[in-house]
Amino acid sequence: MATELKPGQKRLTPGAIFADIAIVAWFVFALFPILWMLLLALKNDAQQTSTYFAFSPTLENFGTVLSQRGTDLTSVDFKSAILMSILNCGGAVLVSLLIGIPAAYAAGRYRFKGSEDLMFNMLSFRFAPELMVIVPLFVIYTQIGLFDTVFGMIWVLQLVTMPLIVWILRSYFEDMPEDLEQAALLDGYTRRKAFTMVALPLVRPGIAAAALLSFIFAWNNYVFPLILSDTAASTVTVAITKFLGGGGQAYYNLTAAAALIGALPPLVLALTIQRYLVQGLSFGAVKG
Amino acid sequence: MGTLSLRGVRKTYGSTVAVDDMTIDVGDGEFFVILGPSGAGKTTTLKSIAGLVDIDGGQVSINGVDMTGVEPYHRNVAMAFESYALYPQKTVAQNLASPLRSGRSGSFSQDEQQKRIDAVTSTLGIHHLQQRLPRELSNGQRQRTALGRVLVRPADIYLLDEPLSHLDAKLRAQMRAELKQIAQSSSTTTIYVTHDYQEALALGDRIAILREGRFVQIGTPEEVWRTPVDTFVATSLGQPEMNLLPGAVRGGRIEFLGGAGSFPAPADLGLRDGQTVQLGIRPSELEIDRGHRPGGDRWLRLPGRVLLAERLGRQVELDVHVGDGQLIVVEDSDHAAPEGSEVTVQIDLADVHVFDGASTAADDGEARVHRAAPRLGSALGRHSAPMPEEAHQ
Amino acid sequence: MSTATAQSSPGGPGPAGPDGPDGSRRRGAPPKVSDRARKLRPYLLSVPALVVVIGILYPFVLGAYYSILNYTASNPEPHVVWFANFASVLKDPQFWASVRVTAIFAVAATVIETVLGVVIALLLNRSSFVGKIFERVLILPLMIAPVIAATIWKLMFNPQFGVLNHVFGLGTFDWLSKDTALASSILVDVWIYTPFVAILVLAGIRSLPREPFEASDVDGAGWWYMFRRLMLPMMWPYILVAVIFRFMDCLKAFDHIFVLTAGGPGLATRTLQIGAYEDSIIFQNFSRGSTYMFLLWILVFITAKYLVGVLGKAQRRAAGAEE
Amino acid sequence: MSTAATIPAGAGGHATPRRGAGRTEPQALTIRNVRKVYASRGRETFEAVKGMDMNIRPGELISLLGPSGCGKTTTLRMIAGLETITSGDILIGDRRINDLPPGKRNVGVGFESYALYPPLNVRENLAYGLKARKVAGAEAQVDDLARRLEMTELLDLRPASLSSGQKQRVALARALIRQPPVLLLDEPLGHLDASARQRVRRELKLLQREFGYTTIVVTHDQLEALSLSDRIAVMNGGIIQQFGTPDELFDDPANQFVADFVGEPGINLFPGVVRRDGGRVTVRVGDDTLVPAASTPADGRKVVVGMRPPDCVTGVERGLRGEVAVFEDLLEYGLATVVVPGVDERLVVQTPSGQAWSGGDALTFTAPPERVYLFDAETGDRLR
Repeated sequence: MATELKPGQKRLTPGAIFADIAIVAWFVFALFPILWMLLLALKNDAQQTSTYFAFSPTLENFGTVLSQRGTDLTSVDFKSAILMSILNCGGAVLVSLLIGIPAAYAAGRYRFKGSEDLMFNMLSFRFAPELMVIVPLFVIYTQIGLFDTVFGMIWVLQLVTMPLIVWILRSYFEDMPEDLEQAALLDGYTRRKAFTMVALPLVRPGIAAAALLSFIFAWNNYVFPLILSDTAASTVTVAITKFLGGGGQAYYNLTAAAALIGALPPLVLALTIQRYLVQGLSFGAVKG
Repeated sequence: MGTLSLRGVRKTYGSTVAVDDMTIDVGDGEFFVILGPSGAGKTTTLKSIAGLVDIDGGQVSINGVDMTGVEPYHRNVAMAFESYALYPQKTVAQNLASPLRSGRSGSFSQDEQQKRIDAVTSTLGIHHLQQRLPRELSNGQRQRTALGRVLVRPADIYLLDEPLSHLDAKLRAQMRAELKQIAQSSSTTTIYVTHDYQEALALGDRIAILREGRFVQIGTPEEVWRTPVDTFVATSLGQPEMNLLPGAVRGGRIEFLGGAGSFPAPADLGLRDGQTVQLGIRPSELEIDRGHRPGGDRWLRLPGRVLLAERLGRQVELDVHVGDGQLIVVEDSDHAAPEGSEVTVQIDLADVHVFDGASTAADDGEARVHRAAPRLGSALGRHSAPMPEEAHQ
Repeated sequence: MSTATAQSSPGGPGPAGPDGPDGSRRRGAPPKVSDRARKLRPYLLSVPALVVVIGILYPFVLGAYYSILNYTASNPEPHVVWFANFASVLKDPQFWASVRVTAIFAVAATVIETVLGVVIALLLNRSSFVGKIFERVLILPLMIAPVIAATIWKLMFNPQFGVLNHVFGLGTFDWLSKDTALASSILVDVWIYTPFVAILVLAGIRSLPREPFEASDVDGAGWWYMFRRLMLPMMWPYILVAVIFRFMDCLKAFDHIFVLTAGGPGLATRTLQIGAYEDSIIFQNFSRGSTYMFLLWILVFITAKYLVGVLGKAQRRAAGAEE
Repeated sequence: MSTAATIPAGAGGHATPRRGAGRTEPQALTIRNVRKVYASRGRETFEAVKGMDMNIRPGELISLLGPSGCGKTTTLRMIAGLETITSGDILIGDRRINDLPPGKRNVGVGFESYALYPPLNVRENLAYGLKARKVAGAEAQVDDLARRLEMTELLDLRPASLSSGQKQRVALARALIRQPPVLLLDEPLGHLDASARQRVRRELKLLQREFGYTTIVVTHDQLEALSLSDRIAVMNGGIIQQFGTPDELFDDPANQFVADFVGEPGINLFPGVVRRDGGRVTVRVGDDTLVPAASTPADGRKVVVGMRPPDCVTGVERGLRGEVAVFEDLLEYGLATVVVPGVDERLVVQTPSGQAWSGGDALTFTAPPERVYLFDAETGDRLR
């Protein structure tokens, strides 16, 4: 029998049934579009405009989307878009980790002049209207040839990945007792050794969570690739919108299949780091 | 093996002064205890010595070498942290091996390492836990592991930060004795920080009482116990705390408890008529008169009524109402007076401490004494300590 | 673990190296690190991040500079016009339409998501069997790219083939018409971001201490009284954090609205960011677009300052400190 | 400030409760064969409380004493209604309260962590329960109680700005405000430092005397239980080991657990073998012999001997002979850790103030026969 009473939980639950119905209602609303995307992705060309739930499912669409045939039909090279997304986002996360970990450590460990300014700057990136930066970047990129390149995308995606990584890791470093590294110093190890031997292993889960979460956000980003890339470095999110926006015939089933493929990596990653999500989503403002 | 000297060490955090004007010399092989309530600056003191915090002023020297600006790993000191600070991903044995493997506390072969680890873990009773991870240990076992990481290595100075605080009472008493035995057989200079006066008395060659970042008194256990320089030191040692009773000099006598008690003001204390004083009386030194009546002026006798009698094991703590105040008296449980009974409480005047009358306002029980009143001497006028600087107003 | 490797090379760089070849401790003056070198440490660690910050700040400042130029693709040699852009933008009814759309969108979406999110969090906190099953998938809409979410919804909104009209029997109801597009955009925003509020608030509720609520039970307080007097003030900081994030993001909403309606029909869903996009990217009037963004940035900045102040107050209150 | 000093001397002495008009009479609390079993799927069932019986008289102050996990807090929470009762009955007076929600049981609870309502100030904290039930004149009652407990100046403060001592008193006041016939306090002195603990302990005791509530205190601190309680229930493993007055517990422990748990410095426990020589009973310990109290176990029986350090007498002819390993001078008394040949355990002997020993000194000690306790080596039960 469950005897633990959580805050706000009532011993007697007179409205329990109503509450359960309300929850179910929300989840019908929340999950239906995803379900519908799945159904649509399994329909063949003839059924794609039907709104019935009963049909003969096919996996063909996924293959089509990723093949040359899909590119011919929809004029979207989805396979390349996936590759570019992986390159852009993976690269951006790696760069952010290399640069962000030392900064997060400095901000979490030392109280130094300007550390709060640095952190606030990072946070303001999160809330700055992207276009404020993109318009000048668009001009700069076209001038110096970074437009539509992986390097250009990695650079601009720092706006997404860096603040997240620095803020999450700072709170990890702050929470980690200073005593541990100090003990290593007294054991006779240098500061660098104390960091790699003691601090780094302890924040490894934080690094993993921050990296995955920032990867998700970079993956889901739309404005940057939309404006700062064309075809060579364009990503999944841009590609998906082209399925419907193209001049020719719209392939709803292919669109849904592409959307499903594009949504899958974030969903899988999110479920693996669910424990750390809250902290990441709120930049450490709410501890999960 | 090593000597330590602090010269005017000062450390501030923002506007808070954690440690101020701290000066001590600790001799080679000495067991030096720093006793103080939480927040007094004990840990900061240790970390200043270790080089883990950068001090704002003064000088730390180890073996006569100035250590300003020297990194912790070059100071050859070992420290047990109150938080244990065990490496969570390493086993007990690996934790203990860590200082031996860094190469800075000497070079040890694999065999020598294991021998040292075995010896220390056996002494501390954690030999069977060597392969456990810290998270698989109880708090007491963690604390002993942290202590082990210090004892396993040679060092100039051991710094121990409340190393027994997380043990239960029984184990604490056992470990205290254990530690004393280790200290007696080892010759490593040790700075030991605690808030437990019994640990200080039992272990310290000398005790320094720390209050708000400053040493109030430094002396042998006997000295700080018999001749506390002020009410802060007096109430820091002993449980239940020393009774502090306000009194005043009238016509050459010190009167207190609303006139229920009085005795001649000792001549050598130089008290003025009308001057207020505070009397300090240890509960354990008071006794209930059971017909044994020591004669002469040496004894102070106070009639009162027992308000509460609380059993404390073999002893009973009596709350005795005397005059307009109360006295805590600790008596053997076999001789305790029942609640409500009329008794006479008595004490040797030599054991009554006279403090200056400055008020000692205690709030609801957090920071107990706001202003410590300096000790003037004992009620017999003898055994008075050399007057400390602060005692002169 | 291998002890052989642990044994080797304990030292760091330079003078901090191991003492003597035999490992015995070297007597005499140990190496010192100057005060300045100590103070410099955190800055050295932060240098790379600082470079990135500057790298991002540069275009930002440049953007602000654009807003006082007359810079367009057809005028590549601009000169300073000072506040002419601001004057023209502030006089432009299109701009004010965008402000109105942005404000309605941001307020409506934030309010709906907050209320719904808090209710869902409270319901899930009851830890019923049903709730436990669903809690794991609560996150899903939030993790799907807004663009993809909008694409799905666009398919469902389709007047002819859309599943919504079919299921609800709405015939050929146009979800994205002039009158309905904004509401539909809000609906999609609610679908994506309500879980965000719910997750944050749920984590907040679960981090609350249990004892005050037990004390409330012992005191015989009813649920509503307990909620009003105790629970709501205690979870208010978490709600506020969610509100801040949501409101600020709503102010610069772009992705899903752009995919759903591209700002149309007409000006129906032309938020400030979409307006800026049109001006600077489509019409290549960089200065005008930057002016839009500069004004939006000021709006975001002021709102942020205010909300963070409110948050601080709420946190102190919830923690039981004096005001 | 000390409440103790302000309570009239008449309050001491006997447990005669003084109550104002309209105060609830203290009531008896009966716990009848109460069990608590935690069972959840996928985990082993755990019986936290195994058939507990207790009759608590009106106005009595009882302590539940035991190590963590012994079931004492669970018991308290069952009485408060914060845990369900697996089986058995709990009665306040004659009323069975098993199925009442906590708010209807009319008990006051002081939580270990104080559990003050953080967003509310002290006044609102105290009035919370009254206002939730729409009791008229809540404000006046709060003011009244605050005056009595000398905390009027705290009323407008919020919990975070109170010291732990003040929090403790506010928590107590909140438990008292509805004048419940039964008061339940979980580790009421747990977060206070040694000096405050002493003062609050005395206040608590005098207050309880004055108000006369039937009070149950949960504590793991044996000293606290001994000094505070009329009677103590020592618990271990969900079972009451002994229920008696502080004197009974200390001087006449029912088993090895109680003897070991109560008393500081802790009791020496070491193995021995009973020798009966006609009417004379002795215990063989190592190479030496001890004379136990008037207990009469069978010859050759293996026992555990218990001897409290403060009961040890040194400077005797016959007794246990050993060598001092460590001597700690605590000035009020000394503690010698002694190694006795043939005994694995190191024994602790309390020596009078002024005596000094050093390592290697030979020491002979014993205890008065009535203070030598014998326990069954297998079960730990006291042998009488």
